[in-house]
Amino acid sequence: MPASDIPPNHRDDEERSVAYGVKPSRFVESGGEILDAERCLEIYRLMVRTRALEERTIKMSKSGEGYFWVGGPGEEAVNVCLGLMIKKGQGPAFDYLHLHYRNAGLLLAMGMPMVDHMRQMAMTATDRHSMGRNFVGHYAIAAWNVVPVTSVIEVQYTMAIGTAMVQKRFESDGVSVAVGGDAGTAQGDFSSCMIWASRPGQEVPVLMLVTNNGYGISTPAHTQHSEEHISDRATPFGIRSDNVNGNDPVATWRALERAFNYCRRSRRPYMLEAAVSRLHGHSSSSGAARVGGEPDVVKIFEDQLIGSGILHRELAEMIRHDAAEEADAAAEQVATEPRPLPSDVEKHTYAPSPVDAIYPDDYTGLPR
Amino acid sequence: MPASDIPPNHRDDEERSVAYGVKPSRFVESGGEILDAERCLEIYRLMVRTRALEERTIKMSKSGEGYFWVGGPGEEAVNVCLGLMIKKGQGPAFDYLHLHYRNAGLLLAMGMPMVDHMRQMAMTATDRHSMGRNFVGHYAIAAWNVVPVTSVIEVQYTMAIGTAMVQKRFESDGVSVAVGGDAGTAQGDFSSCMIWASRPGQEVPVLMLVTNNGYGISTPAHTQHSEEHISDRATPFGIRSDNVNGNDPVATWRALERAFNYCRRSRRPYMLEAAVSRLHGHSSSSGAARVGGEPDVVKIFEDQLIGSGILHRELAEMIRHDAAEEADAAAEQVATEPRPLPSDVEKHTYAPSPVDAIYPDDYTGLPR
Amino acid sequence: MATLVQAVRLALHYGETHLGVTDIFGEDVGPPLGGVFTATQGLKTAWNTPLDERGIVGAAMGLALAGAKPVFEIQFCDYAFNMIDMLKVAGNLRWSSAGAYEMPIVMMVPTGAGIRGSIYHSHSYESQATRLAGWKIAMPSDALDAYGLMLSAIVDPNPVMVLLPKALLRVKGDKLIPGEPSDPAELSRRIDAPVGDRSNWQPDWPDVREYFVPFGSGELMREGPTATVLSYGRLLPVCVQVADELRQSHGIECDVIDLRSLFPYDWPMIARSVRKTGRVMIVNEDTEVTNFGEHLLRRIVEEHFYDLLVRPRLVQGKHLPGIGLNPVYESNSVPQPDHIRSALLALATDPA
Amino acid sequence: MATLVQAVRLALHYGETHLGVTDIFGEDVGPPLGGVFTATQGLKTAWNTPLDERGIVGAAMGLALAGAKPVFEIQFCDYAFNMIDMLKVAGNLRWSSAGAYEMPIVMMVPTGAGIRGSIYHSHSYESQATRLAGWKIAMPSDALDAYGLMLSAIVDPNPVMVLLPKALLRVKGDKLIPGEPSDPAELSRRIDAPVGDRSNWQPDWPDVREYFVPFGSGELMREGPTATVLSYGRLLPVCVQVADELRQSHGIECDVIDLRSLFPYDWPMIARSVRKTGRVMIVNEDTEVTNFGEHLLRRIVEEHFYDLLVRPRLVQGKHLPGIGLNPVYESNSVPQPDHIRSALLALATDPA
Ligand SMILES: Cc1ncc(C[n+]2csc(CCOP(=O)(O)OP(=O)(O)O)c2C)c(N)n1
Ligand SMILES: Cc1ncc(C[n+]2csc(CCOP(=O)(O)OP(=O)(O)O)c2C)c(N)n1
Ligand SMILES: [Mg+2]
Ligand SMILES: [Mg+2]
Repeated sequence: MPASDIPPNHRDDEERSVAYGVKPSRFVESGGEILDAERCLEIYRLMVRTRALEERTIKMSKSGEGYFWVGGPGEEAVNVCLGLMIKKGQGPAFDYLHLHYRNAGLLLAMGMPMVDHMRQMAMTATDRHSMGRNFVGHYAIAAWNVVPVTSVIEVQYTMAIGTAMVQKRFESDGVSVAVGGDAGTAQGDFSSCMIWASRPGQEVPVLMLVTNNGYGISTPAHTQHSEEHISDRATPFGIRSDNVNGNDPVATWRALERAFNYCRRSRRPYMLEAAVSRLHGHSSSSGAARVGGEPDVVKIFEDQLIGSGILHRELAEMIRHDAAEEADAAAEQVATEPRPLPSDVEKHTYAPSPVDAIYPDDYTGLPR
Repeated sequence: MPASDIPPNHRDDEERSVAYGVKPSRFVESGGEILDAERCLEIYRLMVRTRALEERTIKMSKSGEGYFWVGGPGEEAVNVCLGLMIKKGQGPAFDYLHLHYRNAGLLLAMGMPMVDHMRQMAMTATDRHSMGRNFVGHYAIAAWNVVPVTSVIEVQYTMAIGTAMVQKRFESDGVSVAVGGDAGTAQGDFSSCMIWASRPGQEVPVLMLVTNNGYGISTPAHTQHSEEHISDRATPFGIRSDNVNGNDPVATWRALERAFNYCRRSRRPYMLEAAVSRLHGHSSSSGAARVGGEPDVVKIFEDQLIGSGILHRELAEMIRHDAAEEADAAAEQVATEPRPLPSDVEKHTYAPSPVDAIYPDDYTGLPR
Repeated sequence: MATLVQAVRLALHYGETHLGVTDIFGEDVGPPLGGVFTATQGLKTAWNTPLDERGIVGAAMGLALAGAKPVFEIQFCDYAFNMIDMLKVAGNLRWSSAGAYEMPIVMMVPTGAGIRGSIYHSHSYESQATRLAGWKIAMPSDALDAYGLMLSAIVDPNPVMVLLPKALLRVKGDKLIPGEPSDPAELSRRIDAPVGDRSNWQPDWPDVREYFVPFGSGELMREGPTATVLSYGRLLPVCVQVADELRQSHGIECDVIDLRSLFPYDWPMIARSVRKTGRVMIVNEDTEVTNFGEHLLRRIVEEHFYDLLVRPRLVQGKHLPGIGLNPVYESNSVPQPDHIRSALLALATDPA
Repeated sequence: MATLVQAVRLALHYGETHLGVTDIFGEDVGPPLGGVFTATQGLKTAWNTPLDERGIVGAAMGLALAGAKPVFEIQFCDYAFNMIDMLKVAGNLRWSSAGAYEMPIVMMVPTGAGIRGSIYHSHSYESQATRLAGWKIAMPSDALDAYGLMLSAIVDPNPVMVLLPKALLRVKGDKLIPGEPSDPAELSRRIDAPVGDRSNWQPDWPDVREYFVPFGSGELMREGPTATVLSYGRLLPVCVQVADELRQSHGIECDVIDLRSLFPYDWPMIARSVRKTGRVMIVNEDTEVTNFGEHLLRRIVEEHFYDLLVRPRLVQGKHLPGIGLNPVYESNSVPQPDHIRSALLALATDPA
């Protein structure tokens, strides 16, 4: 499609595409939005890699290479699009990420190698996120402002207030992104985030992202929640909000783009709710088998791209194959890496302190 | 004003007045609402008694007859109107009251003698609410479903869910009324109440009442809260809500009446926010002196009643005088009542239990 | 024989059919799941809540205030630290109101390590729980006790917390619950929900009967003159096993007391044993600073100091921020059979 | 001399001018009030929060993660039980992330009884706090220590909680803070906000200087061969007074140790004294089941059992749901000077 064929209301997209260094020759239209082909392919490739990573990790939970699995098959579009928009770096000039446990795609899109994920699954000493201490997907990367994921549902929303305060002071365009599920919004912390982020004259750039998969473990959302959209809860606080079909990567990209643009420019909060699928149940505790009846965003996007002539079936096949190989290689690599030792148990409890007579360095057991 | 002079849109009021056994000869109009004269006088008298009780209690906190004072001067209209609407009794067929610490007027309107309030202030053994254990205004009356007031801000909203569930099951028209301040709505419990009370198909009759005095201790609401009306927070949950000027007893009466009617009939939640004054600061900790610049609802209503010819200045004087005497007499009475003894310290910790080998009756110190 | 979690389920069934339980609720407690550990499968009054522990406790308190009899589950005790203020209110409400109201709520909550639960499915809770004045705290170590303690929790008109040792939930008991079919396969067929679609499944409850383990009554699991071992919950069977081994290997015979009820605890049983043996070891897996075992030690030292022949031992979890997922963490921060064995041997053989 | 609360304020001033404190916040912490106990009057980085303790802790953690240096107040420790999960996260975040992040937050919180605070302004918190692995816990008993501990809390890159004894906040110290004007009236004129309108008031800060009380260092308040008294916070001055009285009346001389830092505690100082005296008494006002004093006793019994000449004593608050408003409640549930005196006399005179 030559540039002149672009409908006028998509012109800004063209400009953006040029800025991305993409020749704006092809676009995908979906959900009333449009996105250029190269970006779509990039997203697709990352989504496929994410899916391969998740599937290989699930396999590890069954083979004994690891124990517990939890992750985000079905949430690839939101995660990958988000990851590609992150202003990546350390400190308040960059975005902070307050995540939960379904964000592998986000990290892959930011550039995390698969092996970093696999090490946590395999509980190796080399696991950069937790030294084999935490469940898989509980990331912590200081260089990218990925603050440690904790299993406690929803506390990330309260921490995001603090990082966003510092970002606002620094007059950067950094945003604090907090991600959580739908059921978790019943915790008071979700409400705390709205109240604090919208204090009059003290608004802070928190992007509250709710991935609504319709369940909290076994409990259907519609049995516990009367809100038509969770994102409607933002309105009384004057917080702008939107909701999007997370199974539509194009629409998701655009919705996230608007959310980030708003937060970066206005230095105010924004809430986005994305409807997503949960393709393997809650976690390995419920078997982690593939469930039926849920739309599969990777398949949907693949069909869309093939249908619009951007992707060839063979290329898709190759991308999937490469991703699976990459995941296998990463799993294989970590299998032989060192495990933590008994002497590691107390490590990293305390940072060294000049004013501690007992623990000037790290923790060493009860005072003696 | 003869009945035929009543504007047509107030006809239902006439009917209601007849039901109350009041001859609908005179009315007060205010805030676009109308209320019959006898009801107004009843409310006025109770408001004056409440104010007298509060003022005498404040005096006790300064004279050493008691220690700490907290209460509701400025909130008399809301409290008294509420108290007159309560379906009073024990068990789920009646209303449950989940209060905070500014509700003397409510209890007086329900018929509590002043001396019951004074005993708690004087920390007597005869204090029916807490045996001299709790701060004044921390009521507990099982016969009237007044559940024990706790100083912990906002937990009453979560307990109201439970009593309302039982009320709904009993198919009574009982309502669970939860009352709290504006600042307290920042606690997650306020949000919990909305979520739980509006569960689809499981809605329960909780009347969430927020008395907005514009402050939490020293902190102005407008510095911490972006909501135009706190009651707007109900909307995303499909909870009906309203807000009213709590310094207008007529409007307050009507707003509460609508709220109760809705809860009693629909068996669903409702949120009402009342703007009120805080006439003596937060508590005796901040001196409890009368502060300037806040409208005084008792004075406003008195002027209104006098202005409309319902009340004579002399009668008002007399009502105030009687109320002060009543409060003095109650304070005097409790001064000589017995105080709790050292042997009372452990009493009422445990209810007797048939399955407890150590504490078959009450608590008696560590197991021996 | 029933597993511990089946025993809890049977107790809840008995509770809702004979003891007036009106509501059994919590996250994923109702259909379809019936609890992440299956404790509430097939119960007629079980229902799901929003993901909100504060709401759960508050709702329970309100239900109790209005005359209902609620039993609620907190999914893991690891998630029971955001509402301790409310547990405190539940514990003080009767006292604060000078007896105006009672607070007959039951909280049940899986606790402890041993299921490869990583940092947030391995916490212990007894040290936290025993600080809650006004509450009674129980912790069974086998199925029959779980049944009897749950029934006591239900009939007691005070707030009662039953700590369920996660790692023992699937362990079968060695005594039948009154009315339990003697064939465990039959029991399972009748009360365990099938895998897959359960929408038409109905349990076929056996006719279990009343059986109470009163609060404040421990159980003497093993008897012997040499030493006293105090424990409960997950590590109790380990203590019993270690005691049996030492009898075999060294001819050392010890009292092993299963506290069962942590507050109130069976002080007469403890005191009797300590007077007899003069050697005491307390074993639990909670972290060791301000640990409930330290309270028991204090009572013993304060009242039986001169009865003690040798220094008493506490075997507890390490004071650490968490229990990591790699097994090296748990085996080096939570007491293992080896630690317990060597501590007991040392205790028994210390020169007096 | 400065009062304890003035010392805290001076420390915060020093912190925000010299040690990089960026935010001092909490309910009513900013203008106009400057804290319900005036601890934060006139500070340039003090601000008010919504009435939301969970938000306060979360915001502090976020600020710290982004490189700020926050000090937050929880208005009363009685209201610090709805976010213990978050305190746990703050304590385990460095460990969980294998050192990826630090968590340099300071929590200060008034604790304990003694101000006629009734059920919800009389709780103690040390038994709760010392269970938080990854945290350091301090509790001053006088103004200079408050200053020195606050400064240490600020420079320490780990989460630190400073428990402020409510009842001592207005008590004047007997040692000058470095740089403090020697005339207390002058100090008050310069740093205490006037009653009434304060909108134009500015403090005139004295030029206070660096002074650290390191964590893990106790202070030997009195010295003597007969017995060891371990205490901290509100009851420490009572212990000192009782020890002085007993020296006067009975010629009994005791070590009185002010722990100051509850975790880590000064084990070398404790062990030295216990070895010397063989008689130990631990005094605090927290409730007595699973009490931090019981931990100290456990350490002593475990490591110095054979050094103990007589049975050790714990003097603690009663296990009760609350402390009632009528003074009869507090005087019969929290240790009083009389209890402490008779316990110490008995300890010192017990036949060995
Ligand atoms: C405070 C807390 N309570 C309970 C849990 C146990 N839990 C883990 S995930 C989960 C469901 C979360 O549902 P949702 O927020 O919708 O996220 P999803 O898993 O569906 O993405 C629960 C109850 C927890 N981790 N934290
Ligand atoms: C959980 C909790 N945090 C803090 C406090 C201390 N406190 C008592 S009253 C109050 C302010 C309440 O303000 P608001 O909710 O507006 O009610 P008001 O007193 O103005 O009627 C605070 C912070 C408390 N009682 N409970
Ligand atoms: Mg979900
Ligand atoms: Mg207010």
